Amino acid sequence: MRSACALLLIVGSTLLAPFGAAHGRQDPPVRPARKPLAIKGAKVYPVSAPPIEGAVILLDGTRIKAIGKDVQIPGDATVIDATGRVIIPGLVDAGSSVLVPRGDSGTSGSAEHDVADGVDTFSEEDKEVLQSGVTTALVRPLARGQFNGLEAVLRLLPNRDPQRFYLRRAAALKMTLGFSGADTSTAQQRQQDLLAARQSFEGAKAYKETWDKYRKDLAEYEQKKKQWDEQQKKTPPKADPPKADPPKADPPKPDPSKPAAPEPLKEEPKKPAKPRVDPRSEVLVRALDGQLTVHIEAHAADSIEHALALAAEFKLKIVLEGATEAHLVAEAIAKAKVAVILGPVFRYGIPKVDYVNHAMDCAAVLAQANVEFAIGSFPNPAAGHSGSGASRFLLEAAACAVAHGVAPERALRAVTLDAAKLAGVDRAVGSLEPNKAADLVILTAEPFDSAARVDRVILAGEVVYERKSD
Amino acid sequence: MRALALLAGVLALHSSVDGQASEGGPRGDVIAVKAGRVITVSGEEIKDGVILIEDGKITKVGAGLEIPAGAQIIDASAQVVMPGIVDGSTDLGVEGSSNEETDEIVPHVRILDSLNLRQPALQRALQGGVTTAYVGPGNRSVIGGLGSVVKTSGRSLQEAVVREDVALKAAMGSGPSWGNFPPRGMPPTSFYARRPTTRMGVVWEFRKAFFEARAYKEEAPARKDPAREVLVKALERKVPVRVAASRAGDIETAVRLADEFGLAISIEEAQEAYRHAELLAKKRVAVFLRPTYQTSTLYGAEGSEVRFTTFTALLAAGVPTALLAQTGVEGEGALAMAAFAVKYGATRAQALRAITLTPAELLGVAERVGSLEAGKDADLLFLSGDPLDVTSRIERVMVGGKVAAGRKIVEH
Amino acid sequence: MRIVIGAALSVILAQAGWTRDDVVVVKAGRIVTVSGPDIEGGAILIKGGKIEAVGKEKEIEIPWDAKVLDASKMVVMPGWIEAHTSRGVDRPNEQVQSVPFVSTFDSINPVDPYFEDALRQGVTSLFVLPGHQTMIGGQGCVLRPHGLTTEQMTVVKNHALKLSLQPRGGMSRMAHLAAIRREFDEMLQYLQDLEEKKREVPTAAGGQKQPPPEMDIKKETMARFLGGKLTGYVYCPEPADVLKAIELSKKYKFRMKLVVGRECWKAADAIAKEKLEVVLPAEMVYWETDEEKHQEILRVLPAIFHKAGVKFAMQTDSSSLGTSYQWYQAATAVKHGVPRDVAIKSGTLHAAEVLDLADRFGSIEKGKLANLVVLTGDPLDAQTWVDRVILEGAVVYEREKDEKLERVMELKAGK
Amino acid sequence: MRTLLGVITLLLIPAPGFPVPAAPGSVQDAAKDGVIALKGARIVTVSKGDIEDGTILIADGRIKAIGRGLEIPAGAETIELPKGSVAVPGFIDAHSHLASVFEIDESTESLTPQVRAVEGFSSTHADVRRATASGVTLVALAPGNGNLVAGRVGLVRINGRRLDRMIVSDSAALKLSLGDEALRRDREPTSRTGALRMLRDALRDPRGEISKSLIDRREPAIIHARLAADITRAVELKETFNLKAALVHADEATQVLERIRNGDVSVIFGPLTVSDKRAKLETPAKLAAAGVRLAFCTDAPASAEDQLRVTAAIAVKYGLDPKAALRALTLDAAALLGVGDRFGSLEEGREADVVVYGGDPLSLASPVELVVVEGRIVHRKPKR
Repeated sequence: MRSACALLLIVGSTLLAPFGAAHGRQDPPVRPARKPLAIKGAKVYPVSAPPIEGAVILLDGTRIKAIGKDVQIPGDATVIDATGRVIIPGLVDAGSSVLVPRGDSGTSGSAEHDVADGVDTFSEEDKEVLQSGVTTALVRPLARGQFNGLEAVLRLLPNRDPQRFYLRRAAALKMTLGFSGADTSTAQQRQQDLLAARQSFEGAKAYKETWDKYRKDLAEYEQKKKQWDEQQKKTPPKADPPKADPPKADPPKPDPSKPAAPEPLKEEPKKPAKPRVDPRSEVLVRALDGQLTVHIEAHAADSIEHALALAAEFKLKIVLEGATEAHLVAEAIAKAKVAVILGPVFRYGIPKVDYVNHAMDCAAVLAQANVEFAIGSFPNPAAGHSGSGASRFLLEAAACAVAHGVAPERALRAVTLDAAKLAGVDRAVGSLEPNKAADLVILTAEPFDSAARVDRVILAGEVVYERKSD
Repeated sequence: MRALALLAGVLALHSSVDGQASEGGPRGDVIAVKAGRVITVSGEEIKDGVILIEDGKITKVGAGLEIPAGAQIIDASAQVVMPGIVDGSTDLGVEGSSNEETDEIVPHVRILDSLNLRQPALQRALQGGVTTAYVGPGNRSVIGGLGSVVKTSGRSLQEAVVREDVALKAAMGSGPSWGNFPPRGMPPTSFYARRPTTRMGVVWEFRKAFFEARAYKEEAPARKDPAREVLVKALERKVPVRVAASRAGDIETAVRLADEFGLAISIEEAQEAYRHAELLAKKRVAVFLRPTYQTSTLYGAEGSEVRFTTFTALLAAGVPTALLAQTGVEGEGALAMAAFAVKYGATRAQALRAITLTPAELLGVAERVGSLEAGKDADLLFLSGDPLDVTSRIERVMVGGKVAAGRKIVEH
Repeated sequence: MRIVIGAALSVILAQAGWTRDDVVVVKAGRIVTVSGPDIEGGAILIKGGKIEAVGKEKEIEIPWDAKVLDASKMVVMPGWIEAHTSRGVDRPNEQVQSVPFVSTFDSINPVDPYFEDALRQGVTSLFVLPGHQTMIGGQGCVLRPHGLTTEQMTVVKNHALKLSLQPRGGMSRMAHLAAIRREFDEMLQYLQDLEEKKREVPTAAGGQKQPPPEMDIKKETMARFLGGKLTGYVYCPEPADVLKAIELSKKYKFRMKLVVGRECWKAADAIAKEKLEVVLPAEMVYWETDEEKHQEILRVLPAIFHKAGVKFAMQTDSSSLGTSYQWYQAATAVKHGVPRDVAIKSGTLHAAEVLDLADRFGSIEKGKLANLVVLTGDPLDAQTWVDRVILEGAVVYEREKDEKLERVMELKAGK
Repeated sequence: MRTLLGVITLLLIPAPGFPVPAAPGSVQDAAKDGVIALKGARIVTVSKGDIEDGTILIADGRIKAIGRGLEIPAGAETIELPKGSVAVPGFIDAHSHLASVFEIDESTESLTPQVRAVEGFSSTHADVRRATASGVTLVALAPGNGNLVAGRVGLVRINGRRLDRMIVSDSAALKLSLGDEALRRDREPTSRTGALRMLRDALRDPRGEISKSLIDRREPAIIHARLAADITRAVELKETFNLKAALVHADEATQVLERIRNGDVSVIFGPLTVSDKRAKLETPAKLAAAGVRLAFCTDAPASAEDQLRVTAAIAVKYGLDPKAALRALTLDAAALLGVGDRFGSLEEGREADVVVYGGDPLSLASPVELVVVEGRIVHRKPKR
């Protein structure tokens, strides 16, 4: 297995290595050591802990240094007085497709496709998204088919600083069951999807076995080759072997201190044929090994059930995406201990097949069933969306959950820490804690108040948006 | 409030002269343009000329004019100033289709009803020096409706329209018949089967329309038919007919039909007009020429045979000829066309006139635009060099004494 | 091979008046050398199709047997160079997506009017490449627009490799990049395996003698490309593709030139940083609408790239407008603020440099091929005519004898 | 077959007087013909300011009294509303194709003033049931944008009853369309030039139904016009023929703001979706700031009825004054549709269409606690 990993590194290193592809419109400004930044006076929702009135948040460089009521503000710190304001962590949209070209949705996907290859760093469509407080986005490949490709976590840095723009590449493998993005999804579609998915995973298993066998054979071959070479040295080819009985050499004396010498080889060992490296199977093998979470987009209740079954069959670590009818099968999801990235909350147009049972209280049902969930924007054309603008209304989406019975704290977590967790980046972002990223949003009112406006967005320790006072 | 501020910003841009907002609006203000060279088109070129502008109109043009006290001065001493370009045939600003296709004969539809003055194309044309444009219906109907002359800078119809319903559009050739065929299973008179499928059919539709209009006129029924009313105007030569025709045969046909019904016509496109220069001169038919300059194939629009010398040939025969820019070229296409016309045999004066004063005359708007003369609209182009030098740039466009919003060239 | 072509060439050129073996002197009112300052009242001495000397007329000693071309009322400049075109070939886009082994050499149509017209406009070198629709599209061919057969026209057969980052219909950019990487990786794997096999051959002592493994002929082009021995012409329709091209070139260590789409000005700084050379699209100047501000913005590519410090060549298109002429493209660049010398260079010397052939042509300098255009006036003036074109020392075009031109310039309708 | 279905449908509809369940378990049979008292909410009357901790007395489908500390008559059903809740007039969707999908464009001709949108409406559609919980109590049903003159706009109330009891008016306005949608290649007109000529001819014809409706009877014209040029033309028509007019889908309204204001034309805007561009999201604020009368619409099925409040909330987020937003949702919409004397405000004698929110009605986190239409409770927040 190790050498397969090595191969993967050679072959697919661009898939995984955070190459400086995030080169943007301009180079990140080279900055001298920054003065620390302190924000004081606000009500702070750290999300990971209860809210703190009149807290001080001390930022040092790109990280949070300290947070609390009695944090000392260093003398050289720049201070933002946010008295009367409310601070929440930078929002995490776990259902985003910001900067992913819309045109990709008609293309056919494959497991090894890396969404980062499609991300258009020159687009500015994330500008308004950032201004609405979303600082981190889990983006997925838009493509047809059962395997859509690898997801990635972006931090929406306006300067596209290549060091920080990709928070995580190959964050998850995106799959789709019974949903084609158009209005054609049917049981038949799902049947095809399942069949193809099973075949692919079985194929990946076989691929892994082939490589395991090859590596085993290779090791064996190398050992034998060594032996053969030594054997050849001992009996130089020059000396024509007599046709008659070769002179019997004395049988080697058994040496008890050494293991028994191997039997002499009759012919030169054959090098095993090397199997082909297949980037697609490499990715699937990682999913089968549990190294890569699989995000399965499934909307209809029965599609969700099949997704759970597939996960059980191949022992996949999965997260459900979309999950429009999750409220109908909440118990099953809870039982399988599978998390959900729910969305979209806002749906338009004549409902397509998958959205007929779209319900505003889905989150509330999941909360009641103790299912772990995040809320994502999922700007899906089948739900009447165009572009990635839905991401600007992530807080509003969470507010709708509150109106249908989700506790406000839980709803806020669904667009911050829980979303970060399901994107696999909760060590870095999603809550306001020392040593975490200095990504935060200053609001003019409580997050779900109709008067709440984003006053400032701080990303990686820098004010990247400031509201013009009107 | 924000919206108002935005609007104010736009207005300020429109009226700013040399960066200063003209407080209290332009009315009553006198502007003096000091130009390195003035190309008046109507008269001699003036070195170090001055153009005085009041209320958006030119009051005086000449060398060494006295500049009235308090006048705003625009220093263009390093620039060449010429009249705004008049494009004799465009579909600028037409929203959606420029063809009303319900019938072959729709003389009473008006292109003004389709105009969207906020279309980018108008702004682009303006920045490219086209300050006045004839906007007309397309070539899909045999008789396609009424075209009008507008200023490209206008924000409202009242402001934009220079003269409405200046010409009735007709088309010869394959434009109205191309792609027509009676679909299987449908009666040939069905709506889906547009009737003319050949050049003969096109001419027949045209003839029938005017034939019926003539009868209608004699009959003079109490209930007016708006379509025929327009045709009657054309019969009475109150509205000229603009005929799109590329090939020599189509041009001949147009002239013959004009004779038959006593119409006043002009020819548009006219790539093969060189074959009938004498005929057109004799019949006093003006031409809006859209030349084809390519040698890779020798055939242009509708299979017409390319000649680079059509313009010169028409002028030599005494046919009033305006030059049109290539379709789809935004901005400075007309100046390039003039430059090529000179290369292929015309004089400077002929070429520059053909994109300004000549089309203005042919469109009946020469009392307002087309040259730099006292009493005309102050529609000025400020160029970095000679207009026929393709490396010269239009640096400023003025319409009615107001500097049009400066274009933004982003060079990173 | 080269001798054979040379011989064939001398035959064709002979038809035009003299052979390339003749000694020729061109006297010019003004020589636009491009590489150096203009020379008023200059002369160019040509031997064997190459420029032997260039300077003031009095400085050049005219051999007694020289043929003298008197252009002392004219302007002489190096021929224009089209650094990227897919015209003049039959269907330039192969449907199979990875065909490094094909070459446009095999589909050039010598009698395509495009070549004739190019000559008429003073173009003396053309680089004909596969189109933008094939992922790994094959090799190009550098031509002179004169000759009866492809062989006669060819300057360099199989020059550079065309790649395109434009995904085919139904494919996303990620899929396209994954496919390119797969091709490259498989090639590298193939080369590695081949090396291994080669190493193993001599050790196979006991068995029967095997010939050393040879490279599959179809893989040779690609091997040369990934080995850095063959330059890639990479088409980047969008600015993000430019970054991807840079990423690929670093990872797979190949050399490249970029053929950019119009939006790629956004990546001009990144291109400058990597010191890459580009070929601009024929539509070098375009309008776009700022929908928020309701403002029209003119984007001028040559100006942006010049300012960013990027060396560029310009393409022309097949419209009947100015954009089909190299001189007009250069004039457009000047109009929008590019210095005159840079604009002319981008159609001549810089284009030659983009082709990596600046040692052969692109300017009027000693040792370069005598590809000259004799003009009636300034190169960027619309009133100027191409009077004569000299290709490798031989006059191959004369305006006076241009029948097609004569026909379109007839004043009276003939027949 | 269809008639049979119709009969079955009719049979399934309970006899008048009995409320039809809107959503399972959500409807309370209010004291029939009795008096209901809503107590404890902040009342936003829209027309006459707010009343803190007020009471609304409802009888015979109308508001009998409204104010602070009203005496509640004996026998009245008193509903104590949760603390912090806010009572507002039922919201009005000023342009919708609710439950009439595919039945909105009679495309045989381009002038069809005779058709009525209520006749393409299906009162038992699931969307109508869902709408009872949306806070929208009155819907203007409009024909589509596919005809120059598309037909009659009707008013229905979302009261969970059968069609004849839902209809307030079957002809409250006439719908016109100046957009591309009305131009078809297979029918006159195919271009805007042709369209304007036909409309002018129709309005000039004194015997025609169109001029009778719009000029003689002064019924409001609801004009679909997306582009600035179309809006200008609509205002021109309004002025030339002195019509009562409102624009709908006026996407480019901000570009010709003054023209709209000076022309005294109202605007029905919506839906605002989460994908819309900023310029569109800011349009309601700009219209209101310029003094243009504004109403919101869902344009269902473009968005569901519960998105009407979301549209208003988004407009507020993008600069619209919250008070103006509430007015647009209620009284201004009613006035524009010619029923401002009956709907859109909480006053004595007005129709008892009341919606109670758990908090600020424009905060999306506030649940719909209670919906009263025609004096009857049609929805209550489900217990979770």
